[in-house]
Amino acid sequence: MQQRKPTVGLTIASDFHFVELAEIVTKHVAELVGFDEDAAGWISMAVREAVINAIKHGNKQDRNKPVEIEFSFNADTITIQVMDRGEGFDLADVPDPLDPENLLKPSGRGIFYIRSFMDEVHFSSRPGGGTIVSMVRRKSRKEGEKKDADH
Amino acid sequence: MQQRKPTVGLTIASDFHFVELAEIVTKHVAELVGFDEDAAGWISMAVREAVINAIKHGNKQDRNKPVEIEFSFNADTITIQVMDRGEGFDLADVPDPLDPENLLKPSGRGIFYIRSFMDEVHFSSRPGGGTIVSMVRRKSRKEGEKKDADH
Amino acid sequence: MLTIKQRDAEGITILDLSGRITIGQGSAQFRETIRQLMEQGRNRLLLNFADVSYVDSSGIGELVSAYTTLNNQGGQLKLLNLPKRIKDLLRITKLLTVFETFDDEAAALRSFQ
Amino acid sequence: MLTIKQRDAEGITILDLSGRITIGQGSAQFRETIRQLMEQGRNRLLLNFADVSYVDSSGIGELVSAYTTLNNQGGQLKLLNLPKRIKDLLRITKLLTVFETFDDEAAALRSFQ
Ligand SMILES: Nc1ncnc2c1ncn2[C@@H]1O[C@H](COP(=O)(O)OP(=O)(O)O)[C@@H](O)[C@H]1O
Ligand SMILES: Nc1ncnc2c1ncn2[C@@H]1O[C@H](COP(=O)(O)OP(=O)(O)O)[C@@H](O)[C@H]1O
Repeated sequence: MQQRKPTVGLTIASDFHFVELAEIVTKHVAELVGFDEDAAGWISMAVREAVINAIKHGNKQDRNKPVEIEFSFNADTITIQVMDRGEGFDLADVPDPLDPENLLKPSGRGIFYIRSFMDEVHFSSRPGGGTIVSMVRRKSRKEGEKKDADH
Repeated sequence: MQQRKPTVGLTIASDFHFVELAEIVTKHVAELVGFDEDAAGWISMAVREAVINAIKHGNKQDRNKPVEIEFSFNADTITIQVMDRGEGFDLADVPDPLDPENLLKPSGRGIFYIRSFMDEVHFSSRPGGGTIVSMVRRKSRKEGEKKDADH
Repeated sequence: MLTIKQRDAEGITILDLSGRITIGQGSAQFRETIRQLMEQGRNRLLLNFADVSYVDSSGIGELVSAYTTLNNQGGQLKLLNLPKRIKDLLRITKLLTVFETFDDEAAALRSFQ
Repeated sequence: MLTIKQRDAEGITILDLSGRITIGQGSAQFRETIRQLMEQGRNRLLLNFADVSYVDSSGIGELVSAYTTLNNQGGQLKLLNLPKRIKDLLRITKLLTVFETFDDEAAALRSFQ
């Protein structure tokens, strides 16, 4: 997919106080590039979860470590990257929250939500250390396509 | 004045579509660090004017040139820097909008507004080219202190 | 910001929630309210979500915690007036099969005991 | 977003403005509306700012332009119901001495002739 270079970037210190800012910025940018309010709401929830993970698991709430969020888009898609300075992790170690034995665990749903709200999600390592969560959502996605898949 | 390093940064492409985003982010951050809604509104208007200038006069609406906005704060102050990649300018060349002969000009009020809404404003050159507008507002400012000065 | 108003209906505690149950203040306040109610022996709870605008995975986690803690102590937790988006969040994580949910307060109250 | 509704009161055109007069869409739309009215020979204008939430330096510039263009052609532009913040913007740039402003529509209309 051809992507323009990022046109909006937001950097925050690793403090949960800034999570809502990331959410507001995402919603605004998504609506600006043509997503409807409902879609923009889901996209901002995905970014919110990724940012919480970056602050909590990645940067371990070290306020001196930034979380960077980059937005780029073309006619049909918005791509958002959330980057931390943590130690990374192995997706294979992440338990499936839909597994009956995990269903009533109080945590472990963030990545699952991110995947549900977005059309493509990639996790990679940041050169120099840290995790990059790269998320794509298409305007052409049929609403409910993914999030109703598990009825 | 002792300032922490920036805790929030916003980068936008030089496109007027993103001016409102800068305004929203500024208002949110100012309220987050303890300014009341009214003060946050004035601060966001100052940043708005600085960002418009950075896009228009600095980067000349070249979408490939970023405008960077950095927020830092301590107990009493918020400091906001707006940086462009333009050619800079000489403050001495900027006409006084209160001069009777300029009063009915359609433009030329941006910098004056920035100075009115903030407690300290400095213009400097960015290493590598461009302008840095550095603006400070104090929580301890008496409301109306500056903006009513010209009754 | 989360606001929680408490009502009593024939021994069942109804919590009218309003605002956001999200990481930080909202989740913490929700958790603390449930803890206090359980301390008072109030373990039949109906949570009214009509005015809840936003729940994130942290808030969903608090809901699940409250549910299991209450269940383990012979109590009950049921949900009223779930907005569509929050219902979606529960559905995709298969929690809609776990929680009893209602759109009618009277019916919800009758369902206890 | 700026919305402009037009009313007519004994030959005076009242524009009920609602939203933001800021760089980009708001300023452009304001300018275009004034241009069209002048083309139609409607040059006695009362601008109702009651529902204007925001004006930036670009919007103030459009106001000044409209004022001078109308004045030059024998017209009049007056302002009604300025919110405090917008009044402040005009005051600190000494424009409050230039514009005639009113808080009462009837009084504003009577002032034209
Ligand atoms: N940015 C990150 N850096 C390091 N580890 C992460 C990151 N994001 C997620 N993880 C790991 O993946 C696990 C699952 O994350 P998630 O599904 O969001 O649930 P939760 O955050 O509630 O545990 C986390 O517990 C953590 O171990
Ligand atoms: N970031 C900037 N880069 C270059 N020139 C600038 C910048 N900001 C302001 N200027 C110069 O200062 C002048 C006055 O700016 P301002 O008071 O905001 O009014 P206006 O933008 O309406 O002209 C501008 O016309 C421009 O020449």
